[in-house]
Amino acid sequence: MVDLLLQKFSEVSFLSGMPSALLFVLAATLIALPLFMFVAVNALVAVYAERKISAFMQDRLGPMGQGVGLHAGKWGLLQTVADAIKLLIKEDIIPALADRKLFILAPFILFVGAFIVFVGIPFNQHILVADFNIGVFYIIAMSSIGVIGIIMAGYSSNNKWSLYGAMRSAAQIISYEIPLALSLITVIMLVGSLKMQDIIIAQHGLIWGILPNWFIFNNPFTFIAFFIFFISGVAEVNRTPFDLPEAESELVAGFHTEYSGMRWAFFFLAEYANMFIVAAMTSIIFLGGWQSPIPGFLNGPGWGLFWFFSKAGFLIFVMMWFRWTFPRLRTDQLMQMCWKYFLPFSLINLLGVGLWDLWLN
Amino acid sequence: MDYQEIVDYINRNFNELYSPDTGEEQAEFLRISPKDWKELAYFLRDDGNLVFDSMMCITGIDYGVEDENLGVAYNLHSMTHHHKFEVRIDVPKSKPMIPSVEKIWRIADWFEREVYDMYGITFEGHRDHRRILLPEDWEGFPLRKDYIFPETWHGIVVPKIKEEWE
Amino acid sequence: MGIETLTLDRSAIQGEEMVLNIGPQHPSTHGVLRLQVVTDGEIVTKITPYIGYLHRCFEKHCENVTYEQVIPFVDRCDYIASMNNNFGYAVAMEELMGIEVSEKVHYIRVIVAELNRIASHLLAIGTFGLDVGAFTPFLYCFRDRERILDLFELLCGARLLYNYIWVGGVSHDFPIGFVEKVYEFLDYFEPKIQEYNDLLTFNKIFIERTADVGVLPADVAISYGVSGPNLRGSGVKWDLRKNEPYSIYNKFDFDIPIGTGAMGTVGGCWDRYYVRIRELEESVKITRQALDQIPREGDVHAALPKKIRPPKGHVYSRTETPRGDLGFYIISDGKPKPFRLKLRSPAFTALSCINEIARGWMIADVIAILGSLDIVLGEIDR
Amino acid sequence: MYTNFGTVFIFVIIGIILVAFPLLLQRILAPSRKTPDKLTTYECGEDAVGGAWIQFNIRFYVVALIFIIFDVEVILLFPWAVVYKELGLFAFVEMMIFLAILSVGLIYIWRKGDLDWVKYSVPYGRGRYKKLKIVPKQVPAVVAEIGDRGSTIVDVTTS
Repeated sequence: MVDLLLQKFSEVSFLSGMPSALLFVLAATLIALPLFMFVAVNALVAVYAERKISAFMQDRLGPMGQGVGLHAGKWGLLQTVADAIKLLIKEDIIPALADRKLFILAPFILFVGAFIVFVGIPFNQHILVADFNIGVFYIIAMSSIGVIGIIMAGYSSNNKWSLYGAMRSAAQIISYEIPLALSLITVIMLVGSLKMQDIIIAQHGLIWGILPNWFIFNNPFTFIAFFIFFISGVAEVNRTPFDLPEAESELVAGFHTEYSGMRWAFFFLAEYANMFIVAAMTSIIFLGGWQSPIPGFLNGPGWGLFWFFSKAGFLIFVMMWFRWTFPRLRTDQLMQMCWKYFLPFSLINLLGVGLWDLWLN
Repeated sequence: MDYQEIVDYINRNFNELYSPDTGEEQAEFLRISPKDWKELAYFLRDDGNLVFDSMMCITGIDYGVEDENLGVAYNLHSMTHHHKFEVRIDVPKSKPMIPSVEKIWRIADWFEREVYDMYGITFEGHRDHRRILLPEDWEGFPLRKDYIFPETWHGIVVPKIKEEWE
Repeated sequence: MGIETLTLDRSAIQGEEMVLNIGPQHPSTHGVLRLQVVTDGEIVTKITPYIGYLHRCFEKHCENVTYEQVIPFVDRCDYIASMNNNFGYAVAMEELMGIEVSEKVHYIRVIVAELNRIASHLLAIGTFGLDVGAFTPFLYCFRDRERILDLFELLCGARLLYNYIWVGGVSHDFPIGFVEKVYEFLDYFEPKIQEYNDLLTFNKIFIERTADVGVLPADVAISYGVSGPNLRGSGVKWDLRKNEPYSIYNKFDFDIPIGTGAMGTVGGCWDRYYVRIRELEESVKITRQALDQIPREGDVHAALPKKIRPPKGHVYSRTETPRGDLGFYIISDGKPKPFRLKLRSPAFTALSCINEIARGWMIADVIAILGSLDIVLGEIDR
Repeated sequence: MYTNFGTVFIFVIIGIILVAFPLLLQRILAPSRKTPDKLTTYECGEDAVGGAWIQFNIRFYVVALIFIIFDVEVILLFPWAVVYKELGLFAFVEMMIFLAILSVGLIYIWRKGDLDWVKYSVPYGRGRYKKLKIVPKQVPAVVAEIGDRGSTIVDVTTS
């Protein structure tokens, strides 16, 4: 994308005299701003969706408004906007006993950590900010920066609940990273590349003439790997039933108990950004990304966006579905699930995929 | 066993120590003195024919401003034999001391603390003898009939209600 | 009575002990309760409950008002099950005064008490789900509880504090069409119990979180005076409606569900929870029978003077509320005001055992155990 | 000319600016009326007993260690997976031997019980210790008659 923009810039006369480094910065900025907008809008839409989905699951209407006067717009569409404004004009409180530097730094790390992951995500055939040759690895690496922000937030608040939240989060996120990466490796073995676009293109076509050649259907082991990957991803972003770091009935609000106003809003934005990342990654790696389910059908760049967002959107819906139907696990159960079930299973998966591949070739 | 049988049974085992209450209240309870209470409590709980394994309630009573006694009523129930019994202990206001049965029936722990909280009766041998409902630094025992309501507490003025509650 | 002391395996490396306040301002203390817990990492080693934040001097109030005026105060003790509290007080007063109420009053009282038991258990189930992190069952329960509150609103104009059951009767008769509406509600409600089971009771995560957790053995429960569903959850078949029938409960055919340890040890949180679910069915059964048999004619007030003056004497009477044995110890000196009125609260006794059963567990479990005991702070603090 | 990581670097800077901007906006728009009570740490409405910066027993030292081992292993697996198709059977066998060695370590830790969260015991019931020896407690005859008392007391000596 950056190269594309730079090419475009060279055609514009008044820009041609500028130093190339400046042009590069300009190009990257021009991409970063819409991407930031996308992250913000994603959170707005997701929060609204979460409200409505939870409401319909719970036999109620959710945010609604009608008639004249101050209200949340038709069907409560403006509810999240009102929330954002409320957060913006809320008093910003840093506890007197907190570690100020870390306290201020934490939302930056958490949010920026989530934001730069978007650099590596292909939205369709062309929209991909930077096509790394280690794409998948980059995303795995960058998405675990967030945990540092969480630990920082929890520790710096000097609040016992926050400390619990941070400690739980540390144990949880590092643990679930291993099954996540191991199930990712099964796919990389089959593709032989770490590039995101290569992984998507490898899923082109049909198997047995009916099913799309997505990795979820490729063989029984990748089928299991899909579930391990997705569930570990849900655990990575602290959603119910794995929302222990912010379990509101136990830890009040967990690691962000002391945060308020805009600082808290960035934790919130990061959470929804991370949710989107997990859903996007799952759909890219196992569900064919922007590929249409039927090869050659509705396959243009616009349709690519459509397929990508509908797959990711469905997975986000599933995450919300989890949240509003399941109780929460306990810390030890959570850890046991990772180390005693997911880890052995993903190791066996690795073995299985290797054998399957050797046997077929 | 009904009330009379229980009293007779206790008297047989305790050498006719206790006599049923013969006051003007037509009440079915056994009035004993504090010094006998612990021994009787163990007997009531552990004897095979009584087995009062459940303590239903402990109630503190102030007999009035003129009366010099405070009372404590213990309502017992047997989950095995389905019979009930009531023991009442009177102690003088000048020295309100009763042996604690907190180790015999665990629920007596909180009930005794509540009685202490409201009437100032001390339960000897209670392992956690504190106020329970009122703040630790509260003065006086509110359910006594001669309790005078405080004007302020920690600088908070108690609103005075002028009219009679009726 | 076996009260075992907890021994800790201190071979694991110890951190510093941390003193943590759960409450009074905490999402899942069901009111303003404060648990001061000593924790070692996530493990709770000691719990000290501090109560009294909601103390309203109920007993002192009662000594200053007449016997009839006590009823609104009783309402405010267990504000989740006001009908049952009114019922308990009325039964105690009628025993003290030796009066008999008419057949119809008995039926009306049983119907409203059982409806309120359903409402109260729904709240208990819902908030317990909330405590272990399931949000949706809570709203499902509130949806159905709302219907009962609507019925009560139709009946006496109030939705929470009813002041409906009076000494010697009830405040007024059923309005026209009320019986049919209750039938309608029962038909609606019975299939919903299955919905809760599907959503929460047999959820694998829920079972993992609650079965085997916070086990309360029967002997410990009796020693702690725990009663009601909590005691039955420990496997003791004890229900005052059956064992010491008051009012007309001996006319109805119903079971006493007890904890069987179907998912873990007998007396775990899951058993206490499931007893409540099963009691919903039993309450529906009782209500149906009462509706079938209720006499159409009859007066709902006993012939009582305007100011009640019970004879000198005392009474200890107890009834079964959704939380357990609600006892009233009333001493009368022949005047229109009670000389002494003590309310023995079931939630008070249930809470007192929390240190016994919840230490050694994690913070998350302490919250779950607290939820499974179904306490109402209004009644504990009085 | 400019690498992809250059883009990431610019994204980091822009991200920081975009986070800082609303915070500055909030400083302008939002009221600021601090009081000492408002600035206290939240402790459920009570005065905090001691701070939160203590030696905290997370009980996961061993797990933290295995995590590092497995994470390094995962890093090693990534390049292996990329070239797996080209190297075929040889690479597969070699890596499986490596994984088997690591798995032995996992099994060892598992058997030692370090994957279990705690070694604490609870007063009643088996709790988390499904495998512990259960010592049937002497049930008082009284209670045995009341109802089926199924719960047992755990022998706290962990095996």
